[in-house]
Amino acid sequence: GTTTEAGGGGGKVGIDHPRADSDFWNSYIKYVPQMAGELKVDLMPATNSQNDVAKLVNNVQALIGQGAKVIVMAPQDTGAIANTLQQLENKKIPVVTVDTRPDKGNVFMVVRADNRAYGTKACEFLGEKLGGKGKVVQLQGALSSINGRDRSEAFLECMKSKFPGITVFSEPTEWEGSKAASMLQTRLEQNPDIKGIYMHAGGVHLAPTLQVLKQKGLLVPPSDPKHVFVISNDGIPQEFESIRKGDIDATVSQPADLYAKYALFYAKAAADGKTFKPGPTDHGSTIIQLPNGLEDQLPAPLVTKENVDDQALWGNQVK
Amino acid sequence: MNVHVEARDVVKRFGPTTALAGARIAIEEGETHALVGRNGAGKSTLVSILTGLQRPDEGEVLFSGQPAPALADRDAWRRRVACVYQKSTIIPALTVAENLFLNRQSDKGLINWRALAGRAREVLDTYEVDVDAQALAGDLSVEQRQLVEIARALSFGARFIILDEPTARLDGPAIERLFTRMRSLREQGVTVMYISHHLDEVYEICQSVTVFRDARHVTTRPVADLPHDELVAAMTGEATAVYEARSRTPGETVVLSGENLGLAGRYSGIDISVRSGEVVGLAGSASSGKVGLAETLVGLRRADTGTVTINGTKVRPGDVPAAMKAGLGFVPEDRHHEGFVPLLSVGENATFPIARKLGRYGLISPSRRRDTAERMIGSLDIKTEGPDQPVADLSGGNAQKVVFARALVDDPTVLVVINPTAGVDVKAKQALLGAVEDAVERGAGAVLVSDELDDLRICDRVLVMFHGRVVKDVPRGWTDHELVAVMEGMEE
Amino acid sequence: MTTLTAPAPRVRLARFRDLTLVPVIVILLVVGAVLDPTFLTAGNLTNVLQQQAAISLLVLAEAMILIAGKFDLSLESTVGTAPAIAVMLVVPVAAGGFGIGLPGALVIPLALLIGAAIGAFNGFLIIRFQLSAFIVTLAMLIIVHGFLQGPSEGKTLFQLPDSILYLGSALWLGLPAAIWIAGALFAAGIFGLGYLRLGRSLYAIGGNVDAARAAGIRVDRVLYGVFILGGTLAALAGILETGRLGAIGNNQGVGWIFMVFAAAVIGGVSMDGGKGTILGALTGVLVIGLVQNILTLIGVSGFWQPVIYGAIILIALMISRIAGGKAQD
Amino acid sequence: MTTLTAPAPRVRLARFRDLTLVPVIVILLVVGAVLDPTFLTAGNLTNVLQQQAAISLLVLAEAMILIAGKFDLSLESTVGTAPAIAVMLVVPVAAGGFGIGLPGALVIPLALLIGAAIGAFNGFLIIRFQLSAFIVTLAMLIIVHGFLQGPSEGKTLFQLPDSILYLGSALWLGLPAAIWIAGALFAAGIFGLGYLRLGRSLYAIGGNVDAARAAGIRVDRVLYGVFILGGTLAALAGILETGRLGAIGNNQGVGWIFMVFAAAVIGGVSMDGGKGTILGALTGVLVIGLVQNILTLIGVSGFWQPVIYGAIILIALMISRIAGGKAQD
Ligand SMILES: Nc1ncnc2c1ncn2[C@@H]1O[C@H](COP(=O)(O)OP(=O)(O)OP(=O)(O)O)[C@@H](O)[C@H]1O
Ligand SMILES: Nc1ncnc2c1ncn2[C@@H]1O[C@H](COP(=O)(O)OP(=O)(O)OP(=O)(O)O)[C@@H](O)[C@H]1O
Ligand SMILES: [Mg+2]
Ligand SMILES: [Mg+2]
Repeated sequence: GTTTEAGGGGGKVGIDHPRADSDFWNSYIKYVPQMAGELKVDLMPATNSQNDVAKLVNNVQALIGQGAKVIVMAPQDTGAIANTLQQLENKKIPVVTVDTRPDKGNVFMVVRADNRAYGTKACEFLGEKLGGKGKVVQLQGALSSINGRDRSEAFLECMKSKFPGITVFSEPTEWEGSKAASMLQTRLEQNPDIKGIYMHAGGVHLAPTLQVLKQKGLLVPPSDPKHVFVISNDGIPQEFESIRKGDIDATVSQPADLYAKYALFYAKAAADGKTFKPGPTDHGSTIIQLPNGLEDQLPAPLVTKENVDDQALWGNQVK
Repeated sequence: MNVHVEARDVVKRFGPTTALAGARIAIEEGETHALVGRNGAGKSTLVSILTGLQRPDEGEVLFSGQPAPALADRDAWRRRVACVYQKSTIIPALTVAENLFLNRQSDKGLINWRALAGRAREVLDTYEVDVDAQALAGDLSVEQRQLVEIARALSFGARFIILDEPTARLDGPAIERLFTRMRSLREQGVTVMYISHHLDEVYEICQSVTVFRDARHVTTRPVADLPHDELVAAMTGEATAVYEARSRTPGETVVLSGENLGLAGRYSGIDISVRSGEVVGLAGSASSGKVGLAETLVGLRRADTGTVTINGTKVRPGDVPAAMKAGLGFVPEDRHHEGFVPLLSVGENATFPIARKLGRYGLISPSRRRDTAERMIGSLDIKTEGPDQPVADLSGGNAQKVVFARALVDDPTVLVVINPTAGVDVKAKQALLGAVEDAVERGAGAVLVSDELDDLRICDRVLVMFHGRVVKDVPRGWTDHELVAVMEGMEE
Repeated sequence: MTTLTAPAPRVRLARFRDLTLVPVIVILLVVGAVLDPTFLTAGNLTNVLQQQAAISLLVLAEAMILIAGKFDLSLESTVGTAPAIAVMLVVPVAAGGFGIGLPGALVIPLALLIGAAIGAFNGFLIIRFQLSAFIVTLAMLIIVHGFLQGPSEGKTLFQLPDSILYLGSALWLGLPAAIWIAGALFAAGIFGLGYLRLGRSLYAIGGNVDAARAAGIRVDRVLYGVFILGGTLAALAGILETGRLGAIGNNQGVGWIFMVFAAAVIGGVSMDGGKGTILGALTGVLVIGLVQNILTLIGVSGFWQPVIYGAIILIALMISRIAGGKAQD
Repeated sequence: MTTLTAPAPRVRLARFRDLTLVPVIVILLVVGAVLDPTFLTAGNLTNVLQQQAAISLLVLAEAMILIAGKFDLSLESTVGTAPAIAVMLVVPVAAGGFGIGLPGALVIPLALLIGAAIGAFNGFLIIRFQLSAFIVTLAMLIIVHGFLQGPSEGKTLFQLPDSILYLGSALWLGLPAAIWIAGALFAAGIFGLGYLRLGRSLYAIGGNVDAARAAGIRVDRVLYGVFILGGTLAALAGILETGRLGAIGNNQGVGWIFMVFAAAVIGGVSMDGGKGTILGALTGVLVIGLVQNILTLIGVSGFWQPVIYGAIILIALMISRIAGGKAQD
């Protein structure tokens, strides 16, 4: 994207965090004040909508009441904020959304990585490792979350078109480790020949999956024919650790640091009156045009044993 | 005269229990008809059938020769019959006024609360019930609630009224007032079915009497034709002598004593001491504080001042377990409230206080519990399918006996019984009073609180309370008249 | 007869028993005003009321059901499912509908009807089969939510007929319509449970069902009515929420039921039936709404927010316990 | 007096009232075997038991609390918080700990102690201040979960001392240790509530608390004990779950409480207190576990799964109602 115009203004940025109960979002939440300091953004105290769109709407109203000039949010329900976006537009308050793309209502910028691409990457990875045949399990997130659905649909579509010889079992885990463990255990009992696992969220699925594989004696190196290929999603440090140990094979790194950085970058830009156009950016991503705004598609690299020690990965920067 | 109400060949079963086995009753128009029988004879079951609360398994009910209305048509039933049930139908969270006019607070449309309170006060005044119409029914005493229920039944203006043991919780003057009221209703041609275990009441206000025994009709006769002992024989199926109070000499050891007891608003400055081998009565009209005092002695209430000593141990105020440990057994005033756990079995309810003796290491041996319970069932003559039946399924009087069993099971050296014979049939009453006397003969000391003068006859002395103070210590040998005079505060 | 203490004070106390939360509300208003200048503005307080409008209807419904001695957990699912199914019956397949294409004007009556039907089915299972209300409505909570998730396949419905958006988003006389509607319904509830025979019969049923039956109250019929009314109110709450949010997400209403119970119970409605008032329940809703608003305004860390929130509920409970003077159940 | 038929059948019936879910279990076993050949294998059934082990301890705790006439919603939060805080007291800061560095061997006793303390605090509020158990434990559910989220800042604890992983993952005599532990505790519960004075007093307290007090039972003391035991069992459930999952997520235990109540209530434990048995509650857990397992095996679409699941609970409820023959509450 290119800055085409610089204007006066500035102003307070209100930010709402979507939830505080997952590792990914918690990393994001911790990056926000750090990045705000670096970018010199006038950030208001953050609110948290605890995965409830009704709370999000209430929080945004409160932020406006307290004088926010730009709003950063991450609506986990992308439909039900249409009215709020309309109200914000009427009040001329630009909105930057993180991670999700609202279905309706104008936004200044969407900062996200392509969740469908996560699913496709995972599919391609597993498909190749399994040589296009066999059985895989995907541990889905919650079906009512857009990200879970995007990953799930893209994974299934890709499997169907590129690897028709692979059977996929989809387990809706509601982002819960307990459900993931039970369902995976049951499925492995029923189909001991499962050779691949795609986890939608490393934060909640990683430990239970390893635990089940260990119990079944399937936690063996890739050279062993009993090896089950596991690809995760998120890019938290523990996934990297498991990749190094050979417990899992890959993960898609969802850039929590870049989410925070560019959410605030665009928020500040909006407050300063800058605008952007579609096209490649200076930080290795592309801005695309949406019907209701722009979207900066941040890179989400596939991490395997080869590149797991790359210090540019956010998972390697947190302790 | 016409038959106003009739039940024919009624059968009613509850699981394995047959509460009514082809029972019948016919009540003439305008008479006051008594229904008597031992606990569990099926009287209350008949009441629920005559008031349309339960459908008989067999048989039919007729009002003035017409078949009874459908069970769903409650209004039609309520036009035909009003009732004071044995089990309370007061709703504690509502005011007295609303309880009186439940589901008829207004004719149509809005409830005018002021007018309702006015109407309620009128009803309460008419029946001389001294209760605040605006008070919550839950805050009333047991007998105040009973009076409210009676006033409600009478206020309907139905031509047929059923009173199921209305006097079990009333004291003398209140009973008299109720009878005055019933007589005037009879003069207005109202038909009444009256259930009571006080047979003298039957003779006082009823014209005819029906006796049930073992779920069956035994006889129906004008009361004048049925002398007292024949009536009792009809009920029990055998000749039964009148209870004779036994005489004894109290021992020297004081087993229970209270010093300078006082509880704000209830009683004050009470000193009481009970020796082993002695029965001390506590009498008084309503609100005299006798129940409050007895409840303090057993630890159900904490007194503001004074101490209670049981067998030489000073008991922590308000600590029932400590009192029981010191050797106390007691029968509380309201069996539903404090008496039993309805879902638990007869055996378990009766043996709670001795649970620690029914096995070692906190264990309860079911067979020892069964044995103990069966002994209690036998000695108190409790009509039950066995120790495993839940108390909730027992008739009122038999539930009372279970509470009694609980009081006696630990061979208490101090026994406090409050209105112990409420709702208990003649024969059972003898058994219960006998049980108190047995315990005393074994060396216990007993306090007996009662509104019934007959019960008080077993006492070696009666402490009469008036407005929260003990006004007189009456030795054995009093006459009804003397005692009532003291209770009413007419003699000092 | 009996000596009674002076009756007057007792009556007055009973009247105020509904209002034991008023001191809590006053404290919250003062604390809020001190902590954030925005708090006491008309705009902010209007927001609080609007935000609580939908959930307050659930509290109204649940309070009535609790007073009648029953229980309904499934209300929260009806909030999403009733309007969603109604919308799906109306909109074309492309917008996520069933392709039945009923006229758009029908969507509100349809939603209310669906709510009523869910209530009636709950009533049927509980009254007819004498099943435990808790567990029946727990199962129904899951099933009814499934009837949103199943047909929508987890997707948000955002192309909605205008008619269903109107009530939740319109302004009447400068105030959100939702506030007027909730206000009117609460007034009707306070009035109905205070002054109508039918309303009073809920207390009788909840207080002692045998006594109520003996007094000629058609217990089953009244209970059916209460469940149906509850379902209908939940559907209306769903309509208001839909209008406020502009779309029907798959999680609409999910997780509300705990707050609904919390509001009703701290407002003095007993879980054992027969006790409590609609006015009390309303004060409970307000307390919850104000607490949430203040926490949002002062921006407590999301991690610790639940602790503070829960602690405030506990404190409110204690204050209302002390002000009310009676043990709770 | 009444005409009695032989008393024997009633007694026998009463004994079987705990087992009204047995026909449901039999049906589920048959249906499961028909639908999937894996279902009836020893491996799969062992999995079901292992998966239900942790939650079954909560059901055991809740059943006791319900029988005593109380309520505890906060158990589900203790499942995550108790082991998490214990772990944080032990592990170094780098692993998400507080940096206090207590010895790793202490982690299990610490977790149990924390669970007991939470239970004691619930008991304190409910018994001492006579507050509503429902709403107190609802607030505590939120607060206790906050005490997991706050210190962990929402992060999953991955680096756990081995001692806390052992119980949930070990095999004893070829079966997961969790099954042995849950089995032993249920046996103790069945025995304790059936044959111990203390256990029987729960029924008395739940059935009529005034009568229990008048019968010389130290009601408050027993209730404290039940809450503390409940919290401890929840902490143990958390330990087992931690071992099974290999990490403590922020959501550990969240959302369990509904299933816990469902299991207890379909197993015949009354929400009104004084009724139900531990054996009944156990059958409830098994039904829920088998249903979940069968649904996973046959792979019903995730969207419609809740509908089927809820419907099966309703059907189980009806069967147990018919088999039991009594109205439920
Ligand atoms: N709901 C019930 N379930 C089971 N058994 C019952 C039920 N109601 C009454 N019974 C039984 O029916 C029989 C008759 O009871 P009922 O209450 O009619 O006796 P009663 O003559 O009124 O006795 P009392 O003088 O003690 O009040 C008793 O054995 C009682 O246990
Ligand atoms: N908790 C209470 N608070 C206020 N007054 C009460 C309370 N409990 C009872 N009372 C009233 O105090 C009075 C004295 O009660 P108490 O039971 O000690 O006397 P009593 O002689 O047994 O009267 P009764 O024969 O009417 O039972 C009664 O009128 C009762 O209504
Ligand atoms: Mg009777
Ligand atoms: Mg009295």
